[in-house]
Amino acid sequence: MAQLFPKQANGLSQASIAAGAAVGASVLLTLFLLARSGYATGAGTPYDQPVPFSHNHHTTGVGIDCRYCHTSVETSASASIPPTQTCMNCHSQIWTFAPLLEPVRQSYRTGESLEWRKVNDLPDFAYFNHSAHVNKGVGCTTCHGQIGEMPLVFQAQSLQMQWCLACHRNPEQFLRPKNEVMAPVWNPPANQLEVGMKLKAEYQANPRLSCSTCHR
Amino acid sequence: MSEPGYTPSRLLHDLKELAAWAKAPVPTGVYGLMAEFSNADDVVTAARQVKAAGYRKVDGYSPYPMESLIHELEQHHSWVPTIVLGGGLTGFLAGYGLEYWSQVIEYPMNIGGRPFHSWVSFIPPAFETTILFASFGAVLGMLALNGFPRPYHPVFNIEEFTKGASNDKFYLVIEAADPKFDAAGTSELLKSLGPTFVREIPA
Amino acid sequence: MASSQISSLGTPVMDPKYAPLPLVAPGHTNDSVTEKIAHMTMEKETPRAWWLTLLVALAMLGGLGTAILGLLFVGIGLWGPNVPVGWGMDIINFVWWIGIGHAGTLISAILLLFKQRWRNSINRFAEAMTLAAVLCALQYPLFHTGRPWLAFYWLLPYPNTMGLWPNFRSPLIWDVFAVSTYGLVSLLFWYVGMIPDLGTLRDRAKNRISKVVYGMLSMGWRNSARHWSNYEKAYLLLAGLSTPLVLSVHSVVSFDFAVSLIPGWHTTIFPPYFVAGAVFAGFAMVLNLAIPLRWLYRLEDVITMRHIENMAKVMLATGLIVNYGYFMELFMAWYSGDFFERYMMKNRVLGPYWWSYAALMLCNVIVPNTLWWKKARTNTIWLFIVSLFVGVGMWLERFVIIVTSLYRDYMPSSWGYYKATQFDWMFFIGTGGLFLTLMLLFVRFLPAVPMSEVKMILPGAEGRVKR
Amino acid sequence: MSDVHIPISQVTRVSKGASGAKPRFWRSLDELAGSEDIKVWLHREFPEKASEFTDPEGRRQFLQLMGASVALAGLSSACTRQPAEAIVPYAKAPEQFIPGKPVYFATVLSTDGAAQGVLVESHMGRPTKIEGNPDHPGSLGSTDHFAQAEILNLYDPDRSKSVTYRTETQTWAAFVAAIRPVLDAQKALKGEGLRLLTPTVTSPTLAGQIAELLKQYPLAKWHVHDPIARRNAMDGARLAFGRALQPVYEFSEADVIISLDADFLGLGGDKVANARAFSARRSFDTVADREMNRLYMVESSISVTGSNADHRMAVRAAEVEGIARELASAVGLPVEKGALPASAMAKSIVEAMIKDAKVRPTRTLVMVGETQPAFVHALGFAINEKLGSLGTTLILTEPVEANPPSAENSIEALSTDMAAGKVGALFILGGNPVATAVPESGFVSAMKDQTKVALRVHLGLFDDETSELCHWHIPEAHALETWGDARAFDGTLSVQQPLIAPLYDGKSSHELVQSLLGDSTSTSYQIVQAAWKSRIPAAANFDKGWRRIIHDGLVPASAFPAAVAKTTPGAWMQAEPASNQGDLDVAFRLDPNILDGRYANNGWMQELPKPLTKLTWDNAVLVSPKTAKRFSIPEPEGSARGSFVDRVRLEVGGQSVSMPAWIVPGHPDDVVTVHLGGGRKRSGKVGQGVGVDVQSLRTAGSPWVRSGGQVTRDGTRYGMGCTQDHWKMEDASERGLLRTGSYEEFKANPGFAQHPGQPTEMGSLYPAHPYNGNKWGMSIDLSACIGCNACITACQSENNIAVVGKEQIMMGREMQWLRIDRYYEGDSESPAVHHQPVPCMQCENASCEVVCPVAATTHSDEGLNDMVYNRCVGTRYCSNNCAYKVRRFNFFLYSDWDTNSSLTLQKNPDVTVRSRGVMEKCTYCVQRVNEARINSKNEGREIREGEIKTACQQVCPTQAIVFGDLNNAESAVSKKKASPRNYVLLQEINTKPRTSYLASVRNPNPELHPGASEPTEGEAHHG
Repeated sequence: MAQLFPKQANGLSQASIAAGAAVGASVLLTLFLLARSGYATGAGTPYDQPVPFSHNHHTTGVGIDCRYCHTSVETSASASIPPTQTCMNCHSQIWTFAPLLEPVRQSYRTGESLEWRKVNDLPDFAYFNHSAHVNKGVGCTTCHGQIGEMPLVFQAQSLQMQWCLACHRNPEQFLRPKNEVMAPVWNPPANQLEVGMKLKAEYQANPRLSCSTCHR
Repeated sequence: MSEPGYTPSRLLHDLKELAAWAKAPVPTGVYGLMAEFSNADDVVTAARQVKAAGYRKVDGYSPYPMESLIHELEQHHSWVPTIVLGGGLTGFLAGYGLEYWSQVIEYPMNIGGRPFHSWVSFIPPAFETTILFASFGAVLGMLALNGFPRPYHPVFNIEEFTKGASNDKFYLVIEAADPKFDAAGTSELLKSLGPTFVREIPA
Repeated sequence: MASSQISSLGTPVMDPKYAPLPLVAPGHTNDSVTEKIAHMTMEKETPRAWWLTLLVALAMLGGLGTAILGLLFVGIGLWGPNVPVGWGMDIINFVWWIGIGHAGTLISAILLLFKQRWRNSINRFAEAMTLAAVLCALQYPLFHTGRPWLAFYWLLPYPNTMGLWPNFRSPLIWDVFAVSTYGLVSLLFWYVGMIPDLGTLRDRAKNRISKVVYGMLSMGWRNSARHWSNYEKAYLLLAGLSTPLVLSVHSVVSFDFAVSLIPGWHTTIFPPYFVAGAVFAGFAMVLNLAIPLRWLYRLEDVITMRHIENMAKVMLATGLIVNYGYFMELFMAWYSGDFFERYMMKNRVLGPYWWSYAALMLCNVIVPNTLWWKKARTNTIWLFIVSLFVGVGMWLERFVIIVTSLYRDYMPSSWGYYKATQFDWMFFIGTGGLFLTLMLLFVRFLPAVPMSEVKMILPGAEGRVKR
Repeated sequence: MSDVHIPISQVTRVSKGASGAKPRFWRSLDELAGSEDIKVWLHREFPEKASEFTDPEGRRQFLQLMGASVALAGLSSACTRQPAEAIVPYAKAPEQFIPGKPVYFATVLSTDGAAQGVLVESHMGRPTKIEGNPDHPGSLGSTDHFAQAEILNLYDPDRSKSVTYRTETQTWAAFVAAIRPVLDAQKALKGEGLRLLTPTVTSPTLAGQIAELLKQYPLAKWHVHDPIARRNAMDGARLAFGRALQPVYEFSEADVIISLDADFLGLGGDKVANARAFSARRSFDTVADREMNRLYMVESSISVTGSNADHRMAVRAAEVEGIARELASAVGLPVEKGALPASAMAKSIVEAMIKDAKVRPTRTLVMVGETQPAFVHALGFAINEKLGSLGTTLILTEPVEANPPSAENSIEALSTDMAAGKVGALFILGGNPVATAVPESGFVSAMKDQTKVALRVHLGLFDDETSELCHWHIPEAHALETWGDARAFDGTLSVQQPLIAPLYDGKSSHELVQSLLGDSTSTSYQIVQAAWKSRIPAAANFDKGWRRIIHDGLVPASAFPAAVAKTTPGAWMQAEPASNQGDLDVAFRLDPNILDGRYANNGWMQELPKPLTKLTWDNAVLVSPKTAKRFSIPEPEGSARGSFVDRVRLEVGGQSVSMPAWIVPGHPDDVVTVHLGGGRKRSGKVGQGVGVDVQSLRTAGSPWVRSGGQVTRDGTRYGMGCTQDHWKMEDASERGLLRTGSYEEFKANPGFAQHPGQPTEMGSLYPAHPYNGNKWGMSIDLSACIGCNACITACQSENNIAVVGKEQIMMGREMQWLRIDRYYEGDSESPAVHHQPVPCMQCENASCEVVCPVAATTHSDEGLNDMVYNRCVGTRYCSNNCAYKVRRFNFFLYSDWDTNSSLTLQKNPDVTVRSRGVMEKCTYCVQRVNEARINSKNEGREIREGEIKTACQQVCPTQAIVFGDLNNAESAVSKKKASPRNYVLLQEINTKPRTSYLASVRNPNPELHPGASEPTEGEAHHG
């Protein structure tokens, strides 16, 4: 027979080419989205902790200030995780027998540290300094999300470099008055940009984009 | 060039033909008539005469590109160059645009004290993208214009064709879709041109 | 006028009496040409020599695999580089392979534009050689880095979560663009050129599978005048595009050095000198392949003495340009009066690595100049040997440029030495294996000589018809 | 970064930071990491790392393993997901620590005979970096390279980890019980057989304890053995003054300094103070400032000090004495003449020197080195006295040694007693005498003889050669782990406070001696504090005074007063002049990096290029070019696999060793130098078998030189790791890299260093980037730099720079970010030597940045040449294109990524630990810049001038390195750059370096160098 291919082969082959292109494109798109997804960044998922500590309850509920536990947030690179001691300040008075709190009491008795799972975790080659941000009007919730509404803390932002850059390029989108920095729940005012601009000037918040700002 | 370049009137003419072709009822039984010639001279002469006889839907087949045949069949014009030009321009804009945007707008960095817009350094990549896009334009354009991929075609129904066309035989095909086509008359004409055979191509 | 009717394939309908030696041995017809060439592929059963060479090639290829694994798991420290000589075999071989690649495009594109009809029977496998060589070259930019697993995608501009882009000021990025473009365009050029011949193979193929495969590859090519018309336009334009491309590629490669500030690198003559060198090496390689191939497949009829001699002439010409480059380097070092330049040159010629420079002079200056004599140009054995010398010579040239510039630059306190390790060599030989394998598969499964184009240059191809 | 938080126990300690506060001190290491696996960390045998580098085989495997894991990590990191990390907070928080903020504590280290005050940086209870204590006379804010290296010793995983009795693991309690009967027996004998052997002791508390012990055991003896002890100096003083006195130098007063083999810049507890005072008289930018001093060096070997001399006479040992006698008789002392160097050149220098000295009475300082015999020391004192320099340039004080070395307390005396069976119990408190004592002293053989000494106890940091021959080995607590006290070279008292609890439950000498006194429970803290009760005036509230002392790191005004002493002219002056014996002297010297071998297991020290030879990981027979010809020793042959030399057989007094021979320009002829400390047999995995042990060649009588040596080639080749490798010294001045001039010339034309016709600013087609705000820059004063190497070690410690091992050094892959280039000027017989520290130049037009394809190295808005390790893919293009070759590449996984190693505790948490395949380089200590910037921003102010000190600047004993803001015209660095001596390297290639140099000025005697005053554009010959 002379014909090598049937009539339909024409449409088929042309269609298949189009299909191939489409598949390729969608694969790229998937990768693009995957790299930004919570799966890759770890955002959005709370972890099991030795004690199901609720920021929602302690901040919004009881109204404890961030700095009561995260003592060095204004002065040091690390905000610091409170020692068991701090918990016991209250819990030696209240909920003294709550089974939930047994690990805390045990840690206090034995001096064995509680081992928490790190939630907001930057790679070791990125050097973030809490004090530098807090003192320039960058609020806790800007990076940590509405912490005051979280029963269990989860990573709220991607913590990817492009996310850092977004704020370092235009801080005015996020700056807030210093007295609101520690607000556990905070929503930007309608005129955020305008307020932000003012604060930027007032606090001289001029973030740097040089590599050595965060990498050394 | 012996004939004038591609004029608007010519364009109009081509478009009309295209429309006519689209409107013309798809001949069910037969695709057209095929005549086989054993040497270059005959097919070229044949082509000229068929054209002279006013046939439009004529195509010639030769195992290698034959200027004279193409000429006779007035198939000189091609859109490929235009597509290539488009590709080239796109390539350059895409290349240089990416460089300018990423180095000057998106994340300007002081690199070795060079200006953000180091246009001198931006030329080589932009040049390469230009070539790349243009080349793809040429190839994809050619394939598209030839309607490739097109593994099935009526002419392959002729056994001899599949042996000879790509080796050493020459063919002339007048499509049934041609307004002037009529099985008997056209076949007469072809026979008169000294082919080795004339055959009807089943669609 | 009519006479100005010239095929874009550069084959004017010319009066035979002007034609020099025939490009195809007399007596050949379209059919016989098809027979001869198509026969090389699947149709005839494989010559033993082919199998043997393939075996060797695969063994070498295995070496490449091992070298790459070692590299990934242990580190680039397995290779020879150090501070100050941060580059060694890696970039030497990269440039060497890229250079070899150039002959292909040059033959197919530039000779086409210059209407050199003698290109028609050798361009196909020259192009194949280009592709294989570029593939080998590509191994190096990737694997010579400290962290290949990042390098292979961080060098590309794509929207990443870091918000970072490559530094377009770096010649290495230019390389990425130039070499990948070169690779792709060469691939297109090679494939497009092959479509009609694939059609032929499709029509001749005996068994169903090869029929279908060739059928798909040829995309339904049917030799119609309309096809040829578009095809020729596209082919000619590709040639027109490849010509500046091929010139740009080695120029860009030479920028890796010319853009730097190291004495012996920082020089303006590099681009032309590199391009010439590339063609020089490329033609040497073509000859090194063509001569045995021609003998193995009895292709004397299509790859005639005239082809061989023309290639020899091109080699001589480009060789002379390269020689001029060597001289200019010496002259400029002296003429610049610059302390560092002068020291570098003196040290390059007389320093601890004097032998590399001496050997370079032997391979690239003395030996190739024998091609002034027609006897030398037409003696395939000698030509083969000369080509080997040139191949080695061009490798040495890169060694001289890279090593003898780096190992003693500005600060005497941090001078060093360079010596390749066995891993360097294993990798290099490995790429050789890759090259051979690809070439063998090519001649076995694809038309190594373009049939349609050879047919074009048979007498009377266009018919006697005059308009 | 998972912050590691450390619980704290109850011992009081005072930080430099918060004076008066009541900080606390944590207890054990399990708590340190707050997690169990720290036990594993520390009790694990050894981190593959540094050790394996010494033997290529082991290293390969290690690298393969690590390489694999990292490669895979890398691949998976293509789609980055953070690995799970834990946070381990305190259970009970310490008061003073702020997580993420380092704290500094003042303490002292007695690394080289006397105390150096230091401030130790502590991150969450991990000491990570040692800085000088500005208030301390032995430091003045700087330290030597030994002090820097101590931090690595602290964490050395090879340290001995438990009490052992004849290699079986035991407990402290068992030890105490075991020695009790022996001690009781000794009580009966009044301690007749009881012996203590200690290294140099300056601690009053320990001295007090020992005194107490000697009271209880009247016949017991306290012997001292320490290769760095000043036996000859003391004996010299005894000759001259009838008692042991020590010299303290007043360089500020000295116009002419004559050093007879005295390496006062390279060795000794006073070297830092010396260097500061000495260079203060040599570096200035306007002639008006002050007269420049002139150093005449007469030496029988090579030394850092010699390399800084204005006139240097390389002579044989006996000729040093000869020149001393020449000088003596010139000032009118009745001494015979001795052997003098033959060369006319030397003669003329001696004449000029004497003239120079005589016209500057009271302004001349004559110094004698420990390697010279007592007689020369005595003569030195006498000459100074004659010149009226006693009291001006040379002050005499009581020795800081509690028990100054002498014949009576020497190890020879001890050995004799041991051999005679007179010793029943020997307690060795630190040190490694078996390895460091001259075998001829008989000590080793006596130790080996099991029948002799019934009880041998060794307290030491390492389970070393000595512990091997002892019944009991007690792990010693490192100086940073325990309490103590010590005196600086001038007698200033300091309390030594610990930074960290003993990692391996080590004991201090205090605790051991205390247990001999019958109290085995009280801690160093209690012992020392008790001892100090008496020392602090009762009037003052003890706690307050005590805390003040600990906080300041010293007792104010506790330096010894000048002793009034007159030389007693006597028989000693008639001593027979020494004369050259045989035709080859063998000079023995302490290794500039590992001393007597005590730093043999310290990777930083082994890999530190030695000041003149630039050799690493080896010791060699050092020989002058001329003498090399005599023995037909070929020049080293550089290659891509190391510098290859011939091994030679060095023979003297019937003993012989085979070791590589290395040619050193300026080395005295007919002398070879060998460094001690090589070929350790039980040093730990790093130092094991590195170099060659030359102890067997020495004699107890004259440990520093031995005549009648013989050198023969044994034909075998040997590869050495030399970082400045090629032999022929290319002309540094023709390249304009090194610019030097004489003082005369400088006075005539302060701008001598500016190259005629060279534009100071070169144009550019591109508009320059503006640098508003801070604009960092550095200036390095070549007149001040003495090439002591402290900066390299400081940099290595601050920036987590890996040790790569000899094999890699030989392949040209050293990692130190800062190198010191050594250049010779003049003929190879007596060349002038110049040292040039070369860090990253931080070019404004950085050629490295332009070529990086991934923008891993870019410019910061303050003009720093940033290097982003985590972005680097390792093309090495930047290094190729760096004109200064200051970039370093991780060809393998050099850094210690093995978290199971205690070495990881030393890492500076503010600096990324680099992975395999990335480029690294000096960043002007950007972590320090950032910290200062953030602090200033938080306080809403500008960064203060001098607030940022780079590690190299801070440690520099001569303050040769200055860093600061170029936009501030008042800053020290701006002023330096305004100096007429200022120049940059390779200006013609227009890279616009931020680091610039001040040309070196030397002060040769104009009478000797009529031609000395044309610029050194001339040739610097090969050496």
